[in-house]
Amino acid sequence: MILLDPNVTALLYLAAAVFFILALKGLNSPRTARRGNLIGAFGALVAVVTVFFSTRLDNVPLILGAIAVGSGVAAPVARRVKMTQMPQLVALFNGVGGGAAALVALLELPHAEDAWVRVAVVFTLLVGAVSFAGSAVTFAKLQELMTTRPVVFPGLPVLMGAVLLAAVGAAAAVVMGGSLALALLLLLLGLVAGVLLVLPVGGADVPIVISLLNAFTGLAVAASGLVLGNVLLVVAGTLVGASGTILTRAMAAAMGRSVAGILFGAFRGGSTAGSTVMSDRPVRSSSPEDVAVLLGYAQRVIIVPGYGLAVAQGQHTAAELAQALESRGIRVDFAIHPVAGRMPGHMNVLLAEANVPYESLKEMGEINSEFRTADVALVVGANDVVNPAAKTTAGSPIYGMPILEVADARQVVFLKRSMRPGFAGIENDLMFEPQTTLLFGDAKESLTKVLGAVKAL
Amino acid sequence: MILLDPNVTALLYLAAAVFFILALKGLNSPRTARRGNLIGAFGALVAVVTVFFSTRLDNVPLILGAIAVGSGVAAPVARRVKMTQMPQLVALFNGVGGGAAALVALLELPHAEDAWVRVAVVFTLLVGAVSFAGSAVTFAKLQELMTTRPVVFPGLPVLMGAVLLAAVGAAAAVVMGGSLALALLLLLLGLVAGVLLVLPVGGADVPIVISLLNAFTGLAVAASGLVLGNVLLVVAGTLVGASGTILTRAMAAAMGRSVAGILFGAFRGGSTAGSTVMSDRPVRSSSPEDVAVLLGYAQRVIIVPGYGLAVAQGQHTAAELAQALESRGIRVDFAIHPVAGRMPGHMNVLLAEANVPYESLKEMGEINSEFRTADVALVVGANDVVNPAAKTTAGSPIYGMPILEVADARQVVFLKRSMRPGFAGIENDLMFEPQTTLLFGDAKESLTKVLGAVKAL
Amino acid sequence: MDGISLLTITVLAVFVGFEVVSKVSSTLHTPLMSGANAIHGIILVGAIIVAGQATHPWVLAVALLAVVLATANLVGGFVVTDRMLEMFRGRKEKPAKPAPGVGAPGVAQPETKENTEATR
Amino acid sequence: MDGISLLTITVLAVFVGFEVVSKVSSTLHTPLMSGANAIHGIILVGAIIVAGQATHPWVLAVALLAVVLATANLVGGFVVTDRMLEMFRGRKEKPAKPAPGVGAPGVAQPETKENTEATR
Ligand SMILES: NC(=O)c1ccc[n+]([C@@H]2O[C@H](COP(=O)([O-])OP(=O)(O)OC[C@H]3O[C@@H](n4cnc5c(N)ncnc54)[C@H](OP(=O)(O)O)[C@@H]3O)[C@@H](O)[C@H]2O)c1
Ligand SMILES: NC(=O)c1ccc[n+]([C@@H]2O[C@H](COP(=O)([O-])OP(=O)(O)OC[C@H]3O[C@@H](n4cnc5c(N)ncnc54)[C@H](OP(=O)(O)O)[C@@H]3O)[C@@H](O)[C@H]2O)c1
Repeated sequence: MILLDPNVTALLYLAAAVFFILALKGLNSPRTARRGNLIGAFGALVAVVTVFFSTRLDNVPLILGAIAVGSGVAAPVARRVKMTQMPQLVALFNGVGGGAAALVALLELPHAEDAWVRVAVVFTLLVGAVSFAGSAVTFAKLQELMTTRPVVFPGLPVLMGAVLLAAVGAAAAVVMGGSLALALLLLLLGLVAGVLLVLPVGGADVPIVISLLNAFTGLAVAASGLVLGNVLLVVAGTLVGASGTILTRAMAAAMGRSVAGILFGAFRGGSTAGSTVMSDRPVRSSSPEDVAVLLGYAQRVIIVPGYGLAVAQGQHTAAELAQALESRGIRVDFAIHPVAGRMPGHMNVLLAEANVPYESLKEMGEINSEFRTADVALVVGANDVVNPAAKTTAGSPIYGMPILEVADARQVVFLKRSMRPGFAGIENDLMFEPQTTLLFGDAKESLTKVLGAVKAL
Repeated sequence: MILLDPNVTALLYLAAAVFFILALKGLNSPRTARRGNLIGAFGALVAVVTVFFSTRLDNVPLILGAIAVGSGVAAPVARRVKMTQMPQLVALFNGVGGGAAALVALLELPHAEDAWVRVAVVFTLLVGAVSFAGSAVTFAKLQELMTTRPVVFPGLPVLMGAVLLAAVGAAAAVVMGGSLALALLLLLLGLVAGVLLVLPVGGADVPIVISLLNAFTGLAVAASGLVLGNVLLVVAGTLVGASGTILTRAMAAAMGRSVAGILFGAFRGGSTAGSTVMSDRPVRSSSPEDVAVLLGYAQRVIIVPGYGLAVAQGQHTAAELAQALESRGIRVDFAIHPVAGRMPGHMNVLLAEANVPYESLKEMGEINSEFRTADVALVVGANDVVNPAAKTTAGSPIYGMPILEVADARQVVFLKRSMRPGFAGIENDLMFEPQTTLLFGDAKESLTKVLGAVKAL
Repeated sequence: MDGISLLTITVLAVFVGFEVVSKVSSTLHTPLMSGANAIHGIILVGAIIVAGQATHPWVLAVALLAVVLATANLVGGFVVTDRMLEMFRGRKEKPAKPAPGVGAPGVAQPETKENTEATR
Repeated sequence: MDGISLLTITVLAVFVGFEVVSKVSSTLHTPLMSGANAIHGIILVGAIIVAGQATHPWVLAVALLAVVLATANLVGGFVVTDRMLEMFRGRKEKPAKPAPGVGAPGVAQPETKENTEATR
């Protein structure tokens, strides 16, 4: 194999790093986001081709086989995953990246002559392992392989403390002596720490933790770049670490949360575990025809879409209903909460797909003052994002999150299947208010029935 | 003298670079701008102290003396300069920085063994010299040591081309052979090129050219960092080069200009030289009492401040007049054009100083649609920023600049001393319109008289 | 490359990372996270180097595992991000209503705001 | 430091420079230009090194001239920027009218806009 000149190699790696920067820049704006992602992929391609042509490598067929296996598994899964499951897939990919960084560091340990390099090794090991195990737990939570509620047990803070202490000890020993056995122990401690870190996080906060672990993996990759003396890994990892940190904070802010609160809140016992059982308090339920009358004779209707609309795939029916109402001269808007659904931007994507005119999509800040002028707020498969407990109940897991003020509307209609709570697992008192009616059933079916009834008015 | 360890030195330089980045970040927002500038000054202090303690230096007393001379001259001038003269002072400081970079490169040439380093040397020489000479010409224009109008002569493009060609030749020869004589020639050619570059630029565009030359000096400093192998110079110079480029484009955009148009427009003969002679077309002039009546019985008045208000130091009187009118129940706003005055933000600074409530300061985009609801637009010492020629006269030097639409107001009153044109040197047809009256006299005096008359109403 | 260079590069990359995402709208949080996630899959380069220099079969096995994992991160990450972003375009192709200033309308929240204000 | 390190550092610094100023309001253009202008006065470090290693009197003379010029750029630049920015604060000290959301009001254009919109 012809080997590239070291300077050419370095330039190609630098080009890849620049592509990554441009990718992140592109992802900042809807217009350039997709191209940005492609630029990033191109940068990765450049880097991978470069490594093959610049390093004397044995086992090339095996490596190519491993790459084929990795792509062969990941690409189809990524291509076929359902919208609602994307967050957990991102978590999964993030976790395996962290795992890969940890393994690379482990294998480089015997070659790490310098104590400083061993510092980078233990950092990568520990952070990579935390990211791997933590991501696995977030995956399990989002995929509902385990409870989405915070898991706390009495000894948790003590156990976490002990694990971290042991990890620091092991790390110091590895830096001093370079023992492989202790490095394996460190890896194990990192895995345990990752699990303990994520267990107490409530399901609603999981996306933020994914973002945080994403930043962690970035840092691990940067450190592995220091171990291998590879500038590209350093730059790419640092970029992800830094931007991931900012992004985590921005996401937490959008949900009215602080990152520290999410991670340590449960330790401090601040989190009250919500109930997932159905409530049996009396509610006012009504027929599709009743709802159609309410809507058809209103002046102004605000539709609040939520996770339930997404799972029911009811966005097209919702858009049709809005059109039907508008053709009756009624003003209809959609109120978009930033964390409605299961990922930020979920509702925009969903309704965009259903061709809802974008003038009708209103951000929370914009629409909140207008609920008081609305005759009907139609809440379709949403729950937490309209739950007044976020403002009133200090102990609630969603306390502090800004909500859509549907209670200000003259009438509130919920479309949902049952009295089960939403993601955060807490009851919504708004359902028991006098101005509220519920129409039970799958969101898409209910919308279809209401649409039919409106047309028949 | 105790010499610092090279690693410590490198860390201190890195710290200085970080301070510079933080300085630029701070300068982005009014709240942090002043602190940002201080952080930058602190970074510079760290760097200068570091160089003394990390390099084996001879001639230290002389160097300290030179520093004392430089600060002794620059600091008092910077502290005492008048507001209206700040742009030319910035140009001056920028020019001497470019000159210093060129001199450093010249002196390093004999030590530049490597051809690549000599490339950096010739780049610094040429760009530093262009920046020095160009800044000197902008200084002369702004200080009105020479005409502010574009200076063009028939052979200019040819001459410029010849100079650049000669420069390229000399640069190539220096890179090959390292001849000091040719380097001096290159320096000279750079100076000529700098002069030729700025001569054809019209006075109104000079601030943009200062910004561009500022970016040039940054690049020269970065290249000198490559010559000296000094990372701090590389980072700081590149930062200024990059941010200066963006800033230049932003400033040009605010004036409705393109950078290329400014630099090459005059070459292409696109610039019509304006007249600086007074017009003798008939205008309607009036007394302070007339103006007071117009204002005092209006419902809505918009005041348009301009350069003349700044030189007359009339901002406090203008603020008083606004207050007097408001106490009569008249709504008064100030319309701020981004390039009114002699530097961007000039009017905001001026009126802020006079304690005009900031709700009354309206940006151009915000107020332009409101002139049509105004009874009187009071134009105080402004001219170009309200000149409709910017929209109507394709050949005009201000063509394409967005203007304040004072012509939409029912009445327009100009306060100025004479029929002389403004900065761009062109006549303003608005003064001859039927709805326009002029009150001749120094802006501050006129305002004082009008204020007195309003109070007497 | 010496330590100081690497440190300088790291510090500058931190600033680039901070600045580049500091103004993203919440609509794009998920794709941005996912895109950044894909980028750190570049650890694949490290895994390839380690695998290519492995002599002991155990080391090789672990290194190949790292290659598989890193590839999954890299390839899967870019593909899933692309899929997310694909949906963001849905609207451009067949706009329901002709409206001023098209271009990824469903997600361009600032634009939406401006437009609605202008029409009020 | 090797060429590739310097190149990498330069490229990253370009991105930092671009990003850091990409959202500044026109009110701050002049102070930002002036502040950036001061920063490149750091060529003083280079001038000091050259002067400190000069042996020939002519070289020393030119180098000392460079020191003087660079110092003027550096010191004068920071001082003049500070003076400009000082005026931007004028208003905070004695507000003419009590108004919501104080803080460098005269120049905070985005704030001004929000506030006026809120009061309409
Ligand atoms: N956007 C994000 O980034 C993100 C990510 C992760 C978590 N979260 C969290 O997710 C929550 C989002 O709030 P949300 O109000 O959108 O959803 P939610 O609080 O999870 O509520 C969804 C509601 O929809 C109903 N539902 C489910 N399937 C349905 C169907 N087929 N037809 C009709 N109704 C159906 C459910 O009630 P029934 O079972 O009775 O039908 C449930 O009460 C927040 O807690 C947020 O913090 C957000
Ligand atoms: N802001 C920037 O960044 C910047 C920088 C450089 C150049 N510029 C350019 O400067 C111009 C600014 O426009 P502008 O409308 O503010 O100013 P202008 O067009 O220069 O007009 C100023 C007017 O004020 C009058 N004036 C001068 N001294 C006066 C005094 N003491 N009392 C009363 N009136 C006085 C002058 O007329 P009399 O002589 O008849 O009194 C003149 O017509 C634009 O062309 C702009 O492009 C702006």
